[in-house]
Amino acid sequence: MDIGRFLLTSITTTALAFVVGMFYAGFRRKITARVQNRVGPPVYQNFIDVVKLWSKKSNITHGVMQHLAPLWQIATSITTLMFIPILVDSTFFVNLTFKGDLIFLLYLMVVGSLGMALGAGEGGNPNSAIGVTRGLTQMIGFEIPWVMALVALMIQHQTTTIVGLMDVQQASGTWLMFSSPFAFLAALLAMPGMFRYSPFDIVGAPAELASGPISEFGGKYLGTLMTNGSIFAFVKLVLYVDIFMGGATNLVLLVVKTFVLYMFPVLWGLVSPRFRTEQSVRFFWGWPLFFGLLGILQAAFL
Amino acid sequence: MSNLVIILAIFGWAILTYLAFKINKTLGNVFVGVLALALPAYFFTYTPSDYTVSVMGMSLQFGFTSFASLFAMLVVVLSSFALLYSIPYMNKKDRLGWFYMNFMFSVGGMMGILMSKDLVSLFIFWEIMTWSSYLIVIYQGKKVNKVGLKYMIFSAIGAYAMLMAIVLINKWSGNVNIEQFFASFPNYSSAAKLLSSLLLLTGFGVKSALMPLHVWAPGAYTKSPMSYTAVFSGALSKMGIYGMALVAVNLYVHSNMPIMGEVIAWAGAITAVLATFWAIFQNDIRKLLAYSSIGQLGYIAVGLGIGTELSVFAGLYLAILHGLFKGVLWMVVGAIEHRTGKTDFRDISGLIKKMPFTFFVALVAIIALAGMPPLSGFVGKWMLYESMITSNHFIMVLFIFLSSTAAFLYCFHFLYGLFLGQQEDEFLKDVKEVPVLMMIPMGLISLSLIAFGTFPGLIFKPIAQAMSTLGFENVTWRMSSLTNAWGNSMFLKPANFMFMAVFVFFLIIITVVNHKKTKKVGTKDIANGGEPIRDEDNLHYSVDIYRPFYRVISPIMKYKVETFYKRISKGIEEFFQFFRRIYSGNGQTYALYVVIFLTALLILSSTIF
Amino acid sequence: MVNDKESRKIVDIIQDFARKSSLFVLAYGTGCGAIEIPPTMTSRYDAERFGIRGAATPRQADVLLITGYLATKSLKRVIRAYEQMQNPKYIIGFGSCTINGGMYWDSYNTINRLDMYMPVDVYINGCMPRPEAVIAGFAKLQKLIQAGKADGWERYQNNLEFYRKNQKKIIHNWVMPDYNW
Amino acid sequence: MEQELLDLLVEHFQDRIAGSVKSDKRVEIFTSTSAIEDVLMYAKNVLGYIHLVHFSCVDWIEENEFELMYAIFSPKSKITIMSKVRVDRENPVAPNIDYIWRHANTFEREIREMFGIEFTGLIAEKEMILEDWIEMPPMRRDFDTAEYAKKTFFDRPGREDAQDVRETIIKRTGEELPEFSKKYSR
Repeated sequence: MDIGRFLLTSITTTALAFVVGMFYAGFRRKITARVQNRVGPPVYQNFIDVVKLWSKKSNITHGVMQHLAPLWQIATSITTLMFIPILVDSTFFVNLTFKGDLIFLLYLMVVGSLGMALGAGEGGNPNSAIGVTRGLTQMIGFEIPWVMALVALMIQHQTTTIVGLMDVQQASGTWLMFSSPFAFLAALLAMPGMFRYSPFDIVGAPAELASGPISEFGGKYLGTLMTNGSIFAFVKLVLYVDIFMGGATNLVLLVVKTFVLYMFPVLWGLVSPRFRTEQSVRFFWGWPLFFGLLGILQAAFL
Repeated sequence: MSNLVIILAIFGWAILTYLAFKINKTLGNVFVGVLALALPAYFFTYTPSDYTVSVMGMSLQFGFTSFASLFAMLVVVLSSFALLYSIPYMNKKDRLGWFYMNFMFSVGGMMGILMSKDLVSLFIFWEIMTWSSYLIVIYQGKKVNKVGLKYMIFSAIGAYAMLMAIVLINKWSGNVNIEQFFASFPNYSSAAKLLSSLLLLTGFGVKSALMPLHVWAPGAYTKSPMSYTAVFSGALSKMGIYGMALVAVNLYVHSNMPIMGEVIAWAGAITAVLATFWAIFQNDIRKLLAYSSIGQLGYIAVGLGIGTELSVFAGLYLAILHGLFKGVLWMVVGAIEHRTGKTDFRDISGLIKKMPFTFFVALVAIIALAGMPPLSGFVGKWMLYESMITSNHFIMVLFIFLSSTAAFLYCFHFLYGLFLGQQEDEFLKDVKEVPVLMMIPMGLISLSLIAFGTFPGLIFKPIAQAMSTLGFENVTWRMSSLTNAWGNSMFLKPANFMFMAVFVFFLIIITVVNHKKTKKVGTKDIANGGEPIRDEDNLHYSVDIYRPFYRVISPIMKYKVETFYKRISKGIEEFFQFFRRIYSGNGQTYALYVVIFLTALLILSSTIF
Repeated sequence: MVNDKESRKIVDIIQDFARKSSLFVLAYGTGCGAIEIPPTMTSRYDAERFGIRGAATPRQADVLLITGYLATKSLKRVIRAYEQMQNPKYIIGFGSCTINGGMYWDSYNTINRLDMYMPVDVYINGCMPRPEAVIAGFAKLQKLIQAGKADGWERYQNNLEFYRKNQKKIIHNWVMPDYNW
Repeated sequence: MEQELLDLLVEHFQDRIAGSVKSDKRVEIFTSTSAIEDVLMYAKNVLGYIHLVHFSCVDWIEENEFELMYAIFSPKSKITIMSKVRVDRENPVAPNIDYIWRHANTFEREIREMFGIEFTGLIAEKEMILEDWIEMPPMRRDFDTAEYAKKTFFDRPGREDAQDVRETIIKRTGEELPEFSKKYSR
């Protein structure tokens, strides 16, 4: 693999993720508005927000760690993106697909959170620290059913790579969400926690915590965080589509599948009030955990 | 030169150091420094050779197996760094000669354990190590007597178990040679197998602080001086792991007793989860690290207990790595204690301003501890998970995952509570960065942690050699990629380089854009509803910060092993209270006892003989 | 090309368009006018369709709404919040109390003219202004931004002594950090 | 019933207290700074007037006195006792009663800040509502708030013709204001 081609594909992938993720965030705001009987902002509103944040004429930071915090996030998102197959058997979007596996992704996806936590901590704002502790606590909650789902799939199909799981779906002709429904349910229920959408948005609750961890971030830092947020949303959606919905053979199908999947946390969030931290952990350790156990039992004994 | 001479030289040097400190502090420090430099210089240049001593008809054999030399490497590196670190750290304290003598004795004891090829000499050195570490635990004087007592009681239990095992093994196999014991182990009856191995495991498990036997560890790690705790928790506890690896792998895996391996693994998994939970709720950094050590040793026990090639490999890798990063973290705590005199989250905040280097090494060590990808901890975590998944330990993998996700909580607490957050001028006024002699050990170990993250092959080589002693021949390893039993691979170089490339790219962008108008402001200038913060207001939120999580898991947190032991000790106390009545102090009663005893003896002897 | 004056202007136009179309309003209600904000934001008047949304902290906000009478005690906090916001930043004086004191013109604890203490870009009069008026005020602000005339933050920087003098006349115990961006 | 209560109080405190029944369920008593603590303690502990409804101050500048008003209430008899105490305006000192009702502390702080009345033995921070206040206490009637506002804040030109609506109406048409309206006129 020569470096020029790799640069081309990786930049294309990142740009794709950025644009799609931004539009998804815009659609989320639009749908929220429509549900609340409003007109809502245009779907490209988030692009404008990012441009505005980057064109702020002054920025403040409290120190090195806060300066680096958005970078941890965005480096994590883009590296994760490189390890996820965008399309099935694509010769273009190869990136680093064959270089890592699911355990690596599981760990990589939390690096950004810890970096962000340190940056938020350096700000010295107690709201940030409270938000971070809530976020980390919630992470323990949703990671367990999510890992259970992945472990179930891995032991059933004797592979730990995403490509392997996609090949299984190609060979059997059915999606894993149908052949391993319990694992899928567990992973799906863990999804809103991963997105931190309502009802699991106590981490950055604006009214209680003054937007929590990001309360000291403004200007270009907030712009980077928003960019990262949309890329990371796309990463998570593609990961779910690849694992449970057989991946996508072309970009249109990918967009359709990810959008349908994205509607689940969005629409659930619209009709849900906010959980307290311990309530959300108890939620994740309730039914999702049960479905995860069923998934593992199915994988181990059927 | 023979191996035994090194150990005797260390012991001799310890006594010389003690005398040197009697004469002059500077001279003593020179003695310490010389050992710190000579130890690795000698260790990494010599060629191993076996040596046998005959004492009272028993032949005691010494020599390194490649497995032992793996641990010896850790011991040597960590001890010499810790000795160097001690020189400035212990500078203001008294009874230095006593401290260093015991320090060196425990180093010599550890080397002796690793060199012993028979159980008797292993036991002797084990006791030297235990006693010297006990003397350092109670180094602070009377206020730590209780902690020392706890440590001593548990060590004594372990020692007696081990002694009993040695006697039994001697009876059953005819000698105490370790290799011959392993060779003859499959011929034992199953009861003998179980008894001997369990007794040995108790002995080793006490030192490695495995779940029911961990009670001594938080106190002992906390109360000894931090420069010694780096060795205590980093290397000395690995002696337990060393023994456990021998027992678990050589006895259980290769003798068709995998169920006992499972028991060890489950004990490790439960230790990992519960110790992590306890670590989360500590408000003293030393206690936090102590519980974290217990949890990390749990991972290693899991790796050794499962007993597949990858898992043992992961266990040994994690053992070495835990020694390194926990060594750094204890040194960081020591540095903070040295500069501020405080170790409680209530008293410390915002040290990054004055101690940036210490923060950096702590960050590196914490990332390694948490097992995050760019650094070396991830390699061990990856191998551990893959080994568990590929060997169908799918419930245990959840325990380990729960534990290592929960570990992020205390990792964040450690970094945030000490270094980040509100910077109090009043508190930071007199704080400065640690002296160079303390920086060097921390910095070098941190560098190695970074290097192993991308090139773990540097350390895989000795581990692979060590594996051959444990019966896994021809372990394949590559410089910077990992493979599991199903053939799925993980390439570290692309992953880490990609991460760093993106990081640097955005670092340049975010630094260059609007560079002139990016201002650094103090932590008192925060957005808190427009209320200006006065200097006396402390908004640092670092005590009891995981209250919501505590509410979730409070059902399990109620039951502590301590309570169990407390009940036992209370029961024993009452038992002896009862016995005290026998000693009534009345001559006639004693006369009666003598008569009863003699009668009983007569009856017994007539029935037996 | 970048140094060319004409092309720089294009960059400015794009940036000003972005600034105008995305106004994050600091959720800080100083007086009774804050009650007019919920109807402005929610489904009846829906200010979000113009890109106006709330921001929880000053660091993220662009617009500071002074909603109604401003007590001397909250003036201190408002100044603090304003100085923590990042340039370019705008102030909308909301209601007649901010213009000339309104019905509190002779009160000992509310200020009369907001623009003597902080650089106001747009005033919305009325007691209270209805949500339509609020949206009209925002539209006016957007026009000013697009034309590059909403320069309150520059005025504040350049005339800092003037504003400080007036502020210190009320706030005797001055404990705030320096303003230097 | 109100009369019985009043009689009881007068009987107990003799000439230290004077009072009248204002209306249904409302008794007004006048007492002095030296007696007020005893009266309140007696009312609270013996008569069951356990609730301090309100505690306020009135500035009788014409008589050169402040009047402190303690409204206490009994949930049993449903009667409110308005106990009033006059304090000299030149040297305003009153007894502290926050050991009888803890929440009187807040009232006392406010009165101290707004009227400048010292309460003997009141332990609380000086500043409560006002910040950096250096003038005379603003609720005193000799404090001219309009003058202060003119002096401190910046008047916007254009307010000069802003007049009292009622006066304007009188000037414009010459019609008479109704009686109740005059009462409130400035």
